[in-house]
Amino acid sequence: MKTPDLTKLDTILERHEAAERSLIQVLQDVQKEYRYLPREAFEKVGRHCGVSVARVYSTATFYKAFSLVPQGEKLVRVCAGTACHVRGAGLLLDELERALSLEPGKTSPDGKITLKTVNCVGACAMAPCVMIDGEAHGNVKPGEVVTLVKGGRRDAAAD
Amino acid sequence: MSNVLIVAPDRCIDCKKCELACSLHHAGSLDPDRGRIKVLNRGVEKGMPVVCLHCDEAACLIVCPVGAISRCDETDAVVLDETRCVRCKACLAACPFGNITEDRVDGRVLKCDLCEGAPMCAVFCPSGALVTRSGPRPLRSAP
Amino acid sequence: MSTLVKIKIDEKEYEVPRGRYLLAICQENGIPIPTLCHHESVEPWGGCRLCVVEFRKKRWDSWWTELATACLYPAEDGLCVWTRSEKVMKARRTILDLLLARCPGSEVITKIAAEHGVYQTSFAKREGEDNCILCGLCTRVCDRVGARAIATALRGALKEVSTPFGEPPPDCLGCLSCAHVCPTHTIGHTEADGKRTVWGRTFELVRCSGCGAASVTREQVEYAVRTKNLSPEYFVKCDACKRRESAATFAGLLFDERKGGEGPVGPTGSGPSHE
Amino acid sequence: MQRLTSPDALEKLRAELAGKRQAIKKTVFVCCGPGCLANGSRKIADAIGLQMEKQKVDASVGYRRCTTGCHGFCEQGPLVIVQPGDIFYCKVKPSDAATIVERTVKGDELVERLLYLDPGTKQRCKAFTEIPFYAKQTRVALARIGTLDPTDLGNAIASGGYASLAKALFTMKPDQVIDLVDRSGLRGKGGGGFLTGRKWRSCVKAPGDRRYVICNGDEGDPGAFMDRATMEGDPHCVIEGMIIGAYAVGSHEGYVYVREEYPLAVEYMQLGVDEARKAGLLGDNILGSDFSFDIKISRGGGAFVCGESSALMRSVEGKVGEPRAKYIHSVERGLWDQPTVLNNVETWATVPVIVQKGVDWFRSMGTKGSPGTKAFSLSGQVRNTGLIEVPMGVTLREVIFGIGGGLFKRRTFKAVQTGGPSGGCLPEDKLDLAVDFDELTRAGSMMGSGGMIVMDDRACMVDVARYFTAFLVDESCGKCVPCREGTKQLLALLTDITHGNATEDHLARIEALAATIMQASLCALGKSAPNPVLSTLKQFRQEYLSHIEKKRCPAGVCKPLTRFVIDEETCTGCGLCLKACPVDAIRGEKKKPHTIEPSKCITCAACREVCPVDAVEVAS
Repeated sequence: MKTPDLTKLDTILERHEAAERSLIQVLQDVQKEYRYLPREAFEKVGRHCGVSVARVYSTATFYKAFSLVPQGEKLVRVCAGTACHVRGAGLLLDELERALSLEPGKTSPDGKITLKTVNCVGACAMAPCVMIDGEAHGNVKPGEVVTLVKGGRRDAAAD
Repeated sequence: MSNVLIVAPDRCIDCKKCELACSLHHAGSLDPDRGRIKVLNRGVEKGMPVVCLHCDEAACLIVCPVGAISRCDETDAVVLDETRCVRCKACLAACPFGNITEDRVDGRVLKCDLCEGAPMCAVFCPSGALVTRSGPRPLRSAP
Repeated sequence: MSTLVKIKIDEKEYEVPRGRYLLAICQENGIPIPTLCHHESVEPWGGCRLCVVEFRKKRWDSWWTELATACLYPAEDGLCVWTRSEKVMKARRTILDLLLARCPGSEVITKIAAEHGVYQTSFAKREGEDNCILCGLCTRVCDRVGARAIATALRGALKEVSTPFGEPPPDCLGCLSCAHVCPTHTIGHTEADGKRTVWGRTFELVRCSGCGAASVTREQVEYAVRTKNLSPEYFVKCDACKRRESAATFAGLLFDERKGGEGPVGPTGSGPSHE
Repeated sequence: MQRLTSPDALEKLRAELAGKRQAIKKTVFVCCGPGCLANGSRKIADAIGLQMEKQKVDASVGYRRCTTGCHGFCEQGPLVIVQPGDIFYCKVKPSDAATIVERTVKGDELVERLLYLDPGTKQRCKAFTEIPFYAKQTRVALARIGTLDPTDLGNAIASGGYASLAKALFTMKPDQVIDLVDRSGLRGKGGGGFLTGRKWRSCVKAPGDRRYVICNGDEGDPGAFMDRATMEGDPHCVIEGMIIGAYAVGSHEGYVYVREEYPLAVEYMQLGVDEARKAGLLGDNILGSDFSFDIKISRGGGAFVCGESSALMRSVEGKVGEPRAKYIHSVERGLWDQPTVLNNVETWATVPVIVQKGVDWFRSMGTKGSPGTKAFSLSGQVRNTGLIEVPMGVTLREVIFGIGGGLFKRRTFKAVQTGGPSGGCLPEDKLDLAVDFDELTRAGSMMGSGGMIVMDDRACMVDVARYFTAFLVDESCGKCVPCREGTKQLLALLTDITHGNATEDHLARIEALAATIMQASLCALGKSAPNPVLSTLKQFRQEYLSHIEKKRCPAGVCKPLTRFVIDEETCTGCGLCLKACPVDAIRGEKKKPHTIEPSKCITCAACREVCPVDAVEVAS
């Protein structure tokens, strides 16, 4: 893994008060910037927020929003909320796992795609729902999910 | 007003009864190694009892990272709360006089607590090398 | 907090300071309460839940009973507590059953469980070698000591105590406090040849300049000197050598004083004085 | 926007904005709520904007396009509403933009095919007020959502925003505000149902250097999106509620805790706070009064447990979200150990309305114990999924069959899940239960924050219980033993059942373990973790027994216990299943009964989903 460019980290830290309460907010911004939390950033983040590296690590692994390994270029999140579950989100996930040969939470070896589940994105009325890079797609059918994820268009009412 | 432990080394006959009394009282066994007072030999039947000085600015109290060492209001002794002790041994290393030791049997940190004001070592000292006297402490000076 | 309140424990009345935690009250009065996550050096935490007791109190206009952890429940007037009721014992047994499933190899857990009539777990055993019950004592003590080198990682069923990235912890002092407070003795550490290893990191012990004995790590000494403003001189020799030195000093001092014919002379301390 | 330094300045601005609004000929509202967004409404909004420009009916000539928060009827989304006239177009496609603009905006015609078709009367509804889904609701907290641009403070002010704040600040003493909220009987809508007024009063009484108010926008319950819709649809009603609350309890610092899975909510709340501050509605000397208060947005890191108040406060402090025992309430010792009032989004959003309209009005809705209204997100196997608000005390049947329009064709009602992972499933015979805090709790479920998920005969209750338990195993913070180890073992026992490895004593073991988890866990997450299991076990015990004794999942969900067969008599040989099968396990000629090859079948249920005549059945 190559060393990430940490110059942007300083800009992020400048935006946040040097206090413990900023820790999660700082990590959010780091995650957003780098699509993961580079370990090289931990010490600096800790120092800024006045907490130890162990605490940064603890926080980074406690919350689902953070990842310690680089995410794929495309982030596919299958909603695992209750409504999605009863409307067949499991089938979508099965289908994606099969087609992409990826377990949920893992990134493809070429770094192109990360497959994850998310506990409800609040689009329950459109269940089941798949988020692709932050864009929600509702009423997804097992037959179309792979095409959708691979960037193809679906024959849904939306288009 | 508190009992003060007075050490008169010239009267010490190196009998080590103080060590035994201390270990019996605190550890329940007659094992001089487990005593919190040590007698160093300085000649035939001549000893030098060494015991905690309960310093005004006690290094052990300062160094303890978990606040397990404090000064007792009643006896004025610097005491170790064993339930709080995490056995990091910082006090042992910090005491400039070497008066805190480790119990080789169970790893506990051994420190004189003046037996809540009635030191057993003095009770059992046959020669008057260790005596208690009530009254204000004779000397208080910063190290 | 010095107001005294009347509470009842196991049908017996006690007068205790308001706000004092039940666990402390029980311990002071010789009432046995099992606990695995409590240590006096850190704040009560309520994680292991083994110290649950049943209590009854009045809320609005009705009486109600519930389980609460003794370590965190403050005494208040009229509180009624049962420490060994059926509900309490059932909860403790299930908790021990769960812990036994987590750490089937732990002697400590096996013993406490057996004392509660749980001889083997009824649940699926966890695979894994450590006996960590996640009581959090090590991490809390590490924070208290000031090193803040270890913390819990992940959450839920995957939670574990970990150093950053599972690697030798940069902030560790090697003081072994974590290992000493661990109720199941699961934090491994070794010491040989003036070196100590814990959490995968090897520390050099400070050798006594007199005899070579060692009891603390260089990091511990540096930390004490840096944060507590103590003289580094204090740490140069071991306790035995320091004792010899101080004995010699006092003996000399004594000799000199005697010559001068002065009265009782003590060292710097406030306790025993040397005559 | 200029800084408002007095209540008069606010009213003047409002009048000015209202005047401007009067001059607008037509407004096209495009719903950009979560549901519609998931159906591509952003593209529709763009297309409509483009068409309005192209057809020269844009802002310069008194026409307006407005993207709004959730209008509610997500099932029919994307939604486009044209005002005046409440004209309601549903299932709009980007390609419809030109027609809508040409005929309804430029002209005064309706686009018949885009109007809602009432399945009951088979009539097209012109206005949304005619649609049963809307007609049966009472909107209080959600009143403005869907009618204004959430990114524009002016919109909120024109719609009456911050009038309650001015009223509270300049005509009421803090204690009077508390008294008002207390008498209204408003109960916390995040799930617990604690009396809001009482909570505020406790906070005032508690000793402390500072006081905090927090808005809980964590909404971790899967299946709930009311708070998201509110924060994204009308952030100012939440902000206004918080300022009023802060004034009442004497707080000068507030936090809105929003879960990171809601990026738009974070953005809009932040924008709302910034705009309000610029306008003098937040910050020092609000509206020229001597009261100062400011709000910070705190993004959650993605942890369900942070919906629990003490864990949430730890998270705001920047710590890991581990709850603390609450023998001393957080209202007395909360954020940074100071007295703290924490209410959820909907509760805060209700406060300004109560201040404006009064206690009697509020109490005229709902039940005696639970006055007012409650928002629900209706989802699952029900026709009209969406965001609704109803008076407390309506029956589940009215919600599901009245507003929700019942289930899909050929499906029958099996259960409704309320209260998220802390709640439970209620069966058919509980449908006439009045929905309020106490009734639902008595029935073994709970109100929760308001997720309502309808399940049909194809939902397996053991699987649902297992689903929630798996969720909680993952979301438990891991601090206490009963929750961390207990839910893990509960999941193992349930998995045994769904895999056909259970023995007869499994149910007894589940019940015993559940009792300890409920009694001995540290926080509400653990204490309520067994609810989904216990409620399904109570209401659907037969289904559990079928899994254990007959090794059969009647709903056809648990794969190891399911074998699908095609009923020869029902099958029409249409071939849809054959096409849908991902593993070519179905054989059959056109118009002749098809068969499933058991050795190839992966029990994915794709065939059952597509079969138009329900010929695919679970083998007995």
